[in-house]
Order: sequence, then C-alpha cells, then structure tokens
Amino acid sequence: MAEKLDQIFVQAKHELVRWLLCHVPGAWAEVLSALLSIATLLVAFAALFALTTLLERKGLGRIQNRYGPNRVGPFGLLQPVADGIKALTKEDVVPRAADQVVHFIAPLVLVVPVFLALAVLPVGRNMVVVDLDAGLLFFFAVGAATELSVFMAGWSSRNKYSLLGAMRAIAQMISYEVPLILSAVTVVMMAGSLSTVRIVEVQAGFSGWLPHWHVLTPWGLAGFLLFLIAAAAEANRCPFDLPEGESEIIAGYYIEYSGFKFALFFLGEYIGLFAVSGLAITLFLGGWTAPLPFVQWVPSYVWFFLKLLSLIAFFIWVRGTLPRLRMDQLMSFAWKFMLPLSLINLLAAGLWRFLPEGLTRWAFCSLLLAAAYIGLGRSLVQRRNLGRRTYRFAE
Amino acid sequence: MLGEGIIKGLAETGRNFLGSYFEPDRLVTVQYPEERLPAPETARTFPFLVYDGDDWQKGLRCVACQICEKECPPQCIYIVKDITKKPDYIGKLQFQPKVFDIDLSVCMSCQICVEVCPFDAIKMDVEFELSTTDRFGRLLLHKAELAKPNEYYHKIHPAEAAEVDARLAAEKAKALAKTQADAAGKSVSPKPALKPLAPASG
Amino acid sequence: MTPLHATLLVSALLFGVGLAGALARRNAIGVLIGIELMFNAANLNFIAFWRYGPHPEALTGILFVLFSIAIAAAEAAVGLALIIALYRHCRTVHLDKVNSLKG
Amino acid sequence: MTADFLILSLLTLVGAVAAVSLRNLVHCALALAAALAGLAGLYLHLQAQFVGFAQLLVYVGAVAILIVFAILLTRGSDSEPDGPPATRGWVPGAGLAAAAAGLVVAAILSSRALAPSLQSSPEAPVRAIGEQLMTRYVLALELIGILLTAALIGAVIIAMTLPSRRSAEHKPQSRTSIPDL
Repeated sequence: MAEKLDQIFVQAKHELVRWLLCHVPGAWAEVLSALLSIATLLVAFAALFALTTLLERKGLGRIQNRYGPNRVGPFGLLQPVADGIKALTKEDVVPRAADQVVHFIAPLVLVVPVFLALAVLPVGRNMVVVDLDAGLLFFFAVGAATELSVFMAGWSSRNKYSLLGAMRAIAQMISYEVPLILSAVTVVMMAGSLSTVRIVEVQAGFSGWLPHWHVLTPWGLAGFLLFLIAAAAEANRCPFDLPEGESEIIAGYYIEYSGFKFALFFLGEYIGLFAVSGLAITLFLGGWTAPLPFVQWVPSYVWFFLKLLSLIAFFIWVRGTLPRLRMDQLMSFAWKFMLPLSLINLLAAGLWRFLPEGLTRWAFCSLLLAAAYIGLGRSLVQRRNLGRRTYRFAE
Repeated sequence: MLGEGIIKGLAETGRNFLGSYFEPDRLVTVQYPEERLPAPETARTFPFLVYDGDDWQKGLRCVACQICEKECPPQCIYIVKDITKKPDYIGKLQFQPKVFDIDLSVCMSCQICVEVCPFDAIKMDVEFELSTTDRFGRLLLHKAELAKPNEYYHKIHPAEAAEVDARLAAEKAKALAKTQADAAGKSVSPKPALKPLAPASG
Repeated sequence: MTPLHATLLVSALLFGVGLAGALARRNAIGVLIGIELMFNAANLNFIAFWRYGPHPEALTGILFVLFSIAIAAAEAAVGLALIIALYRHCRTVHLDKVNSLKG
Repeated sequence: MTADFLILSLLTLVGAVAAVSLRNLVHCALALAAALAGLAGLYLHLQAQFVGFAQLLVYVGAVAILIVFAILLTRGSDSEPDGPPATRGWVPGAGLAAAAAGLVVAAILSSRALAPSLQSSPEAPVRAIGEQLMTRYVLALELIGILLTAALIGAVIIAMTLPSRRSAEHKPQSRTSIPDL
C-alpha cells in the first residue's frame, strides 16, 4: 500500500503514456514521457510559487504583528489569483530610451534556465525529469545564465538605478557562487558522483534512529549552513537583497519592468529560490528520504516538499528578522569569511573520508571547523562590524 | 561570537510570530469594514444642515443668510435665497434657502462655514464612505441630502450638540423674555429699552 | 556529407567569422570577442574528432577541450585586465587611436 | 545532419556573425554569449555532456560577464559614434578571414581521410573523465592550476591602480577617473 502510494505518480505517468501510445506512433514514447514530466513539474512549482507568495506575506505580517492578506477568499487564500490577474492586466510600460529587444528578452532568459534547473532535482523516489550523469554541473551551468539576464535587464532599461542594481547583483552572484559550489563539492567528494539521484541514494538508510544525511556530520552541517547562506545570496533573498533594495536603489534591475514582465521576474526569482533550496535538500538533507525509520511509509515526494516548505519558511523567517547588509560588508563576508571557511570545510570533508570511523574523526573535524569559525568570525567582527567602511568623498 | 545576534533576532521574531496567534492583543489592526472604531468627538469630514422637528423642509435652521457662501475659501457652497418667507416647524415665518448645494469634491473640510454661521444651522458630519463612480452627480450634494435631524447631530457630536442646544434654548428664552419685556415696556415707555442691552452686548 | 564533415564546416565558418572580427574590429574588446570565437571553433574540432574518431574511449578530445576552456578563461581575464589598463592609460580602447609608443 | 544540429549550428553562426558585426558592444557581448551557448548545445549534441555544461558555466557564466564588465568599465567603448565599427583596413581583414575559412572548408570537403567516419556513440562518463584527470593528465591539471592562479594574480595587478601612482598621475582629473557606470 505504502509502496503503491509512493509510486502513484510514476504509475500514473506510465499508464497515461501507454494510453496515449494507442493514438500516436511508438517513436513518440520518450517525448511524451518527458513532456508529461515537464508539465507536472511546471504546474507543481508554479502552484508552490503562488502558495509561497501568500505564505511569505502572511508570515512577514505575523512576524510584525499584522494579519497579512486576508481579504480575497477564505483566509486570503485567493490572493495569488488576484495578484496574477492584476499583473496580467496591467499596462506594460517600456521606457522610450530602453533597448527594446534586450529589454524584452531579459525576463525570458531568467525564467527558462531557472525552470531548467528544476529538471535534475529528484522530488521523489524515481521522480526526476532527467537523471544526468553530471546533474550537479548542469544545475550550476544553467544557473549561470541568470546572471546574464540580470545584466540584460539592468543595462537595457537605461536607468542608472537599474544598472547599479545589475552591477551589484552580478558582483554578489559571482562572489557567492564560489562558496556555493565549494560547499557542494564536499558532498560530491563523499558521494563520488555528480548525479543528484546517486547523491540522494547515498543518504538513504539509517544507523539506529539517525538517517545517513550529510547534514548530520560536522562537515555536512558546516557545508549546509554555508550553502544556505550562499543560496540566499544567489537568490537575492534578504539579508542579501541589495540588488533590489527598494529603499536605496528602488527595486534595482527590474525598476523599469511592469505588468507581466515584472511578474516573470518575480516568478523567476522564487523558482530560483525553490531550485537552490531543493538542491540544498538533495545535497544535505537526504532528498526525499524519511527522517526517521518508522515514518518511511509516508510517500517520498511528501518528504521532499515538506523539507522544501520548511526551508522556505526559514528563508521567510530570516527575511523578517535581518536587515540588509551594506555592499562592503557583503563583499568582505563573502571573501574573508565564506570562502576560507568553505575551503577549510573541504579539508574537513577530506579528513572525514580518510580518518577511521569513530569518535576521533567526529572530534577532530568538529574541532577544526569550530576553531576556523571562531577565528574567522572574530577577525571579521574585530574589523568593526564586518569591516570598516572607507569613504572616498564624505570624510 | 559571530552569529549570536542573528540567533537572538530570530528568537525575537519567532516569538512575535507565535505570539500573534496566541495573544490577540498583539494584533492592533482594525479589520475595517467589519469592525470599526467609533469616530472621536472632534472628528469632521464635510458639512451638513441641521433641522429641528420632523419635517426637514420646514425645520431647517438655515435662513439663507449666505454668510457661509461668502466665507467659504474654496467656494463650494451655492445658495439661492427664497423670495418669500415660509413658516418653519413652529410656525414662525422665516426665509429659507431655495437651493443649498455643497460640492464635496471642492470642500476642504476647514469648518469655517460652521464657525461663521450665526444660527448653528451648518455642522460637520463624520460620514466618510463617500466614494462613488459618478463624480459630478454623487459628490454634489443638494439640500435634501444635506439636511439631517438634530438627533443625528446629537449622535455624532454629543457634547457639542448639547452645548449648542443649551445656547439656543438660552437665546430663545432671552428673546422670549425680551419680547415679553418689550411688550410690557411698550405700554409704559419705549425709550429705555436699548439701555440694558448695551452693556450686555459689549 | 557525414556528420563529421558538417561539424567541421561549422567549426571552419566559426573560425572565419572570429578571424574577420579579430582583424577588422576597431575596438579592443571587439578583437577579444573575435579571438574567443576562434578559440571555440578549435574546441569544436576537438569534440568532433573525439565523437567520430576511432578511439573515443581514450577521452583525449574531451580532456583537451576542458584544459582549453580553462586556459581561455585565464586568457579572457588577463586580456580584459590589459584592456582596462590600456583604457586607463590612453582613455580609449579604439586600437586606431592607440598609436604612440611613448606612454 | 539532424534538425537539432542544424538549429544549434545556425544559432552559433548567427550569434558569431552578430558578435563581430554589431555596432553596440554590449549587443556584441550578448550575441557572443548566445553563440557560445549554441556551441554548448552542439557539444551536448555530440554527446560530450560534461564539456557542454563546463562550456556553459565558464563562457556564459564567467567570460561573457567579464566582457560585459570590461565594456562598462571602459567608458565610451560601448558605442562607436564616429565611423564604422571596423578599422579602415577592414576589407583586407575580412578578405583574409574569408580566404582562410574558404581554404579550410575546401580542405574539409576534399579530404578523403574523413570519409569513413565512425557511427559509434561513445560515452564520456564523469567518473572516467575524473580518473583520467587524476592519473594520466595529472601534471597538466596541476599546471592549469598554476596557470589560473598566475592569471588571477596577474589580472588583478594589471587592472589595479596603485593609490600613490593614481593620485600622482591623475590628480587634475581625479573626478573623471572614477569609472562612471
């Protein structure tokens, strides 16, 4: 029964493809199967996007002792629908000085790769659109295109704020991509594979009550936290939302976008967050595996989406808590703290691999990472609040 | 150590989040169309005309003196005086406005009309839900929409209305006393009637 | 025409376009773009010969391209740094105007 | 000669032509990114998965961004108001390029050694690439590491302005020497 429930979507797809093959030639089987997977993925994540916009506004409201949206539908549940209708019916304003073609293409260049990145995330047992041999590399490769789209949006608008926002965004994305990839590399070292499916399989299984998740090791915990911070910076989430700081550069690179194009940027940003959170789950939180042995009867995709929702909730919580960083703080945090710590984490992961199992390797790796954390953190804090700012003109 | 502040901050916002579900006092937002706060005594939006008695056409306090029309800074009041006097609600003959219009889209709620009115005939309303799709028709209020009973005035501004009523009653009593005194004095001598009034007005 | 021929033709045309760009552009960055295109045309050749060659299991072509990509990245970084230094020195990146030997 | 090959090579070539012929340099850089993405698609078509993704990561993610940054940092280089985007001697340049390309094309078309090309479908698993890198090509890998480090440091030093020199040289223009984005 549990098995059946777990594989219900996989079975449904097979049945559907079989039924469709009665009507179309057999050579189309692969195409049909891929199209069905893609459609399901698009619908599921678009629905999750709608839900998340609502949850975010509700959660932020509660953190600030407000209600949040509660007018459209019961408990405000239809608010995303209202937002969507609003975005679709709004006038699409393009500045006269803008570079029309680049301005038009930029949102597409953001949305398409971001959805492509979802293709390698295993959302359940046997539920992945493509199991690529170099899946992780694929994820980061298509993620690279978003930087270009941000630049295109910022440059083509012919607005100094949008260009500033784009430059900030690119500088930030490039800086945080280094610790992001380095902390992912630790997992690749352990799993011995770049395939996301294989990485999840490595983490399946229990020793006693504890699952074999990577986050439950010293290097995994450090890697997970580093990955989460870098992911927040990659997805332009608070406290790293300088590129779109409303109060300083009035929404940054999408200042000149309105209507449906703005909605596309918004969608792209959230799907990017889901993708990178999904990758964090795949790499460190055991993907679709159950956290405890006796709840394994719960379908695997439920676990994946539960983990995804809790990570999103964490991001919302952080957004409701932390103020935005300053640009120099952002950069010194990336290069003086994140990068050395992720390199040391790489070392710790290597040691973990080659030290004999037991308490010694736990103690050794934990001590190494804790010492690095305290030392780097102290040096960062001592330079007066994450590095002192030097003013060029306003001395 | 690095990160302590972040954890403290997260705890604080977490407490806010959970607290908002268990302590209703935290949520200060008024859910406006369903629940509304009572308007304060001194609240004001736009003017209305007060009438006494039951029939608004007879009971209007306004005598069409047109002071408010002249004083109104944005000139949103338009009055046409009736040529003949008509009996008011107690049967006394009075001038009455034939037309009394206020353009709410022009009015700036300055309350000068209320201050200059010698008859306490125009007062400020607290009604604020005036949005309409017909800007020229629905925001130009005529006499019929402007006239509201004295009881309504008592309801929205109780203290002020009581004061006004007391003053009006006192003036009425004084006028009554004066007419009686006049009636009494006319038989004796009409001349000293002005004398006791002079210090009172000064 | 075999697939190998087609791929090599694409590579040759790409090289020609890149060469034309490198020779004819006035702007230093434009020249760099042309050089990048030529680099990539060469890489395509390696992949094509690996794919249709007699010993694909040796992975020589793939590894050569990987190294070549790494070198191209380094080349681009240094080249652009040179262009920025040039701009700072001469206030222009138009190669016609950079014609004095004396700094 | 399949449809996907045609589409990808068309994208690559059109992008390349646009990259060398457009007037606005930012457009050139974006066209270059499109051409290199098309090339990555060609690699995938040729079953070199790892190389294709590496190409996307390095070229679209890093080199294109680097070029764009350089364009914005060298002010006034993004447009060429005076005259054509090419040098005065563009005719010999283009002619030389056309001759070179024509020569190569003729060589390819007339080559007999290429004729019996194999129709195998080889695989390049990541594990095999990694093993090769760590055994047979380990020296090259280390050299690449040194090269990249040297390039990194060199680029920083070339592009860096020393505070003392800058203030000495550009004192009168210190307001204009700040890159105006």
